[in-house]
Amino acid sequence: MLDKNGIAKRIAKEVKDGYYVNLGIGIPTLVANFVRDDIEVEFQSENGVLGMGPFPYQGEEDADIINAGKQTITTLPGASFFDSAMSFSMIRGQHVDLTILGAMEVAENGDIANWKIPGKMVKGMGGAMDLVASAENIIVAMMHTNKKGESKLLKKCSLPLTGVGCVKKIVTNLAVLEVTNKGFKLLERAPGITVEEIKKATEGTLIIEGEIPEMEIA
Amino acid sequence: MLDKNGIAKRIAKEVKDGYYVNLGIGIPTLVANFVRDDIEVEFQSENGVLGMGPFPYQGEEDADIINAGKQTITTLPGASFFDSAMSFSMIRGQHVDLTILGAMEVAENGDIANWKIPGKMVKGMGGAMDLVASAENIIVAMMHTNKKGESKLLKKCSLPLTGVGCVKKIVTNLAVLEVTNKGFKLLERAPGITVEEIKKATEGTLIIEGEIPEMEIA
Amino acid sequence: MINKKIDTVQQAVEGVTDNMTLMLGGFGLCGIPENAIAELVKLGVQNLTCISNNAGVDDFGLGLLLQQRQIKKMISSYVGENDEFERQMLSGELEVELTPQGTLAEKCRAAQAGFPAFYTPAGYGTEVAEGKESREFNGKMYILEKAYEADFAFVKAWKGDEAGNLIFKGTARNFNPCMCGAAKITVAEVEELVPVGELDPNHIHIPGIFVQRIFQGKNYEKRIEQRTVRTR
Amino acid sequence: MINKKIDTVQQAVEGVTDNMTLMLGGFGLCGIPENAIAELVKLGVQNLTCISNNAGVDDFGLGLLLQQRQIKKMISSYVGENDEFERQMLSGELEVELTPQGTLAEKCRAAQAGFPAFYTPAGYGTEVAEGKESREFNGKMYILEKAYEADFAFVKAWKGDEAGNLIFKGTARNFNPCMCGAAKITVAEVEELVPVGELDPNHIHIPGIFVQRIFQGKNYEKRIEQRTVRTR
Repeated sequence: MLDKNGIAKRIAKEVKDGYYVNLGIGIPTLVANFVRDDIEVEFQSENGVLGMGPFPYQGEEDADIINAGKQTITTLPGASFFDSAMSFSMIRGQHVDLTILGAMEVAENGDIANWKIPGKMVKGMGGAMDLVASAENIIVAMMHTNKKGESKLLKKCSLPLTGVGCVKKIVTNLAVLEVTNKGFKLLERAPGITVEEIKKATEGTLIIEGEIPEMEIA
Repeated sequence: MLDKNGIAKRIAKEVKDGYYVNLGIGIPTLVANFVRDDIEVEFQSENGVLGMGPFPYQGEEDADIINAGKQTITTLPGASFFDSAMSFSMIRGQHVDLTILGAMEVAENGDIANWKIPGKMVKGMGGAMDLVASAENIIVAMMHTNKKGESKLLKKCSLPLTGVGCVKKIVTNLAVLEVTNKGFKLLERAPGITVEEIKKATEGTLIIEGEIPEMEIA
Repeated sequence: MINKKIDTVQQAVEGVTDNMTLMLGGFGLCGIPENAIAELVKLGVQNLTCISNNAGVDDFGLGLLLQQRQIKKMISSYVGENDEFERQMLSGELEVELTPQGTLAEKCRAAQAGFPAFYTPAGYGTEVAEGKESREFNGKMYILEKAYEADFAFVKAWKGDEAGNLIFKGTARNFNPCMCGAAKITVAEVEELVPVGELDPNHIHIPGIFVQRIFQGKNYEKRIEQRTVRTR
Repeated sequence: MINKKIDTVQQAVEGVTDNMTLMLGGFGLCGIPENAIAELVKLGVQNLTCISNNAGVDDFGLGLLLQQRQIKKMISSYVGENDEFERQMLSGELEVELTPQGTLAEKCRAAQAGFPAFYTPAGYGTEVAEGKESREFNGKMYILEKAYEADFAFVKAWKGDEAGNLIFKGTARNFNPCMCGAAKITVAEVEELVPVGELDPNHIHIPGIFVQRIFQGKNYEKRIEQRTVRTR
C-alpha cells in the first residue's frame, strides 16, 4: 500500500517533458518533489504564477509571492505573473497540459466530487470547477477509501459534483486506474496489494483484463 | 458656414474637464487642436494608447507608436499602452466619455452609416461599430450635405448601418443638432447661416423651437 | 493627465452606503486593499454584498467586516480559512454564493469590458449550473454566466501614479486588475504613489481610465497565511 | 523552463500548408510579423484564410501575400490602404469578412481563453448581425459572436526569452497578445531574444505557455504608413 508520498511518486511518472502542470492542494502538491530532473516542466498556480519554484529559504518569504494554497513560494528563471482572468485563460483555453487534483469521490463515468459535503463542509470549489471542466488530461490523486473504509471509486457520486465525465486517470494508495466508458479499468497494483483487495475497495465497476502488473515507483 | 476646422472648434467646446475622448479619423482628429488648455482631457486611440500627445518632431518618429489613423504620434506623461482587447474593454465598457466620429449619413432616429458604399467603397468599419454600439455620448462631425449637395441628415439611412439609434449630437458646417425621439432638434446655426438654409439642407425631420442662436466658436 | 489622487482613506470610501455591492481584490490575504477594508469597518456600513475570491481570516482581511456583521452576502470561490465565516454561514446569518474561480474572474472582467454575458464550461452539470442556461458549442457543454454589477471596487496595487495607472507585484496581482472598472467607482490603494511620468507606459497593467480614485496606503501588514520555507 | 526557441524562420512556418487559417498580429504595418510573412511568401502556400486587423499595403505586410494570390479569404476590420486588395475583392477573387475591430480582438481572445462565444453590442442592427443570434440583456441588444479557430498565429513582440515569454512595445502591441494561444500553434518573432531570467516576471505581457515557437527576427523594416510630424 502506498502512502501519500508514494501516490505522488507514481503520479510524477505521468509528468512528461515540456508539460505545463497545475497541482491541486494536498497530495498533488507533493508531486513536484518527485518529477525527474532531466525533463523540463513548468508549474502553474491559478492565483497567477507560471514557473513556480521551491519554498523560499527562511527569511526570504515574500507575502506577495504565494501559490493557490496560500503558501509562500519562489519562482524560477522564466517565470511570469499574471491576473486571475489570464490565469484561467490558460486553464480554460487548455494550455495547461496536466491537472492533478484530489477528490472525495470519483464515479465510473469520470464524474468527480471534491468541493462540498452538504451541511458539513462548504469551503468552496476554488478553481477546481474550471480545471475539471477544461483540462484534457486530469489525474486524481486520492486514497482508495475514506476514513470509514468506504470506497471513493463509485458507480455514481453521492456528493455534489465538481465536474461531469472529466477524470481520465486515478492513482490511489492501492492502484492506478483508467476511466473508460465501461468503468474503472485496473492498470496497476500498488506494491503488495492484490487484485482481490482492490476489488473489495472499489464500489464502481472494475475492469480487470489479463495480468495486472505491480506499479514501478522507484 | 464653417470649414472643417470650424466644425472641430465647435465640437471642442463639448469636451469637458476629466473626459477620456476617442477621436475618429478626419475632422474629429482636428478637435484635439482646439480643446481648452485649462482642462484635463486624455485621448484614447483604439489601436492601444491612452494619453496621446501631438505629432513627433521631425526625426523623432517611432514606427511603434502610432494612432488609429496609422499616423506617428507621441505620448504625454501618464500615458499607457495596451492590447486591442483591453482597448475595446475601455470602449465597450463605457469608460471612454466621449466619442467623436465622422459619418456619411445620420438618420433622425440616431442611426449612423459611415463604413460602406455597396459596390464602391468597402474599407471596413474598423472600430466604429464597437464605438457607436457602446458609447453613451457620441457626436458626429460631418458636412451637412454630400458632394452632390444632398442632405446627409436623413429620415432613414440609405447606406448600410454602422449602428442603430446611437448618435446624440451632430455638428456640421451649418448647424448643431440634437437627435431627439421626434427628429433632429436644431440647437445652433453656423455663423451667417439662416434657419431656412438649414431646413433646405436637412431631409430628415427638423425641429425648430423658438429663436435659434448662432454658434459661439471663439 | 486626469488627476485621480485623493489624500485620505476617508475619501476612498466616500459614497459607500448600506446595501451596496462591493468588489474587493486579493487572493487569500495576498494583494488585499487593507486600508480600504479597515476604513469600511470604521464606517460601519451594513448589509454589504462582497464579491471577493476569499473571505479573509478571522482577524484580518474581510474577516474584519464579517466580525462586525457588516456583510449580508459573500460571493466567493473559496472560503475555507475562516471560522466566523463558517459559523455565520451555517447559522444562516450570512448568505453565500460560491462561484468557480475562473468564472468569478471573468464575471468581473466582463463588467469591466462591457460584456453582459459569456459561455463557460466551468460548473456545467453541477449545482453551479442550476437555473442557468446550458448550451452546446462544438460538441461541448457550456453555461451562460453574467457580468457582475457592483457599486464600488476596492483594489490594491504595488505602484500607481496620479493618473490612476497601476502596476501590480507578484501574485498580489490576482483579481485586482479584473475588478478595475468593473464597478461604478474603482478605488485603488497603492504602496507607492509616484508622480505622473515615472511609470513606463509599456509596464502599466491597468490604465488610469479604469480607476476613479487612487491613494497612498499606509502601514501595510501584508500578513502571510501559510509561511512555508525550506532549510538551507 | 520549457524551451521554445527555434533557430530559423523556416522552422517558424513549418507545418503551414494550403487551406489553413492563420492569425497575424499587427495594426496597419505596426507590430506585424515581418519575418514570418516574408517566409510564407517564399513557402508559396495557397488558399490561406488570414485573420488580421488590416491587409497591409500593396508592397508590404500582408500585401505581399495578396500580390502572390496566396490568400483566399481575409477576415479584417479595415482594409482601406491596399489597391491590390480592393481589386481582388471587387473582382470576386478574394473573399472578405469584415468584422468590428473590438469583436475581432475578442474573438481571438475568446479562442485563447477557451470561451466558445460571447455577447457584444457591436454590430447589432447592421449587416454584421445577419445570421447571428441577437439577444437582450438589461434592456440593451447584443449579438452572439464565436471564437475563431485558427491553425497558426504569427505574432511579433519586442523582447522575448527562450521560455516564450513576450514583452511588446508601444502600439506595436495591438492584436499580438490576443492572438497568442488563440491558434493551434503560436509562433512569435522578436526583435531581441534574451536569455531566460532577464525579463522581469512582473513585466511579461504574454507568458510562454501561450507560445509554441519563438525566434529572433532579422532586418526589421518597421515601415511607417503615415509619417506625421510637427516642426520645432
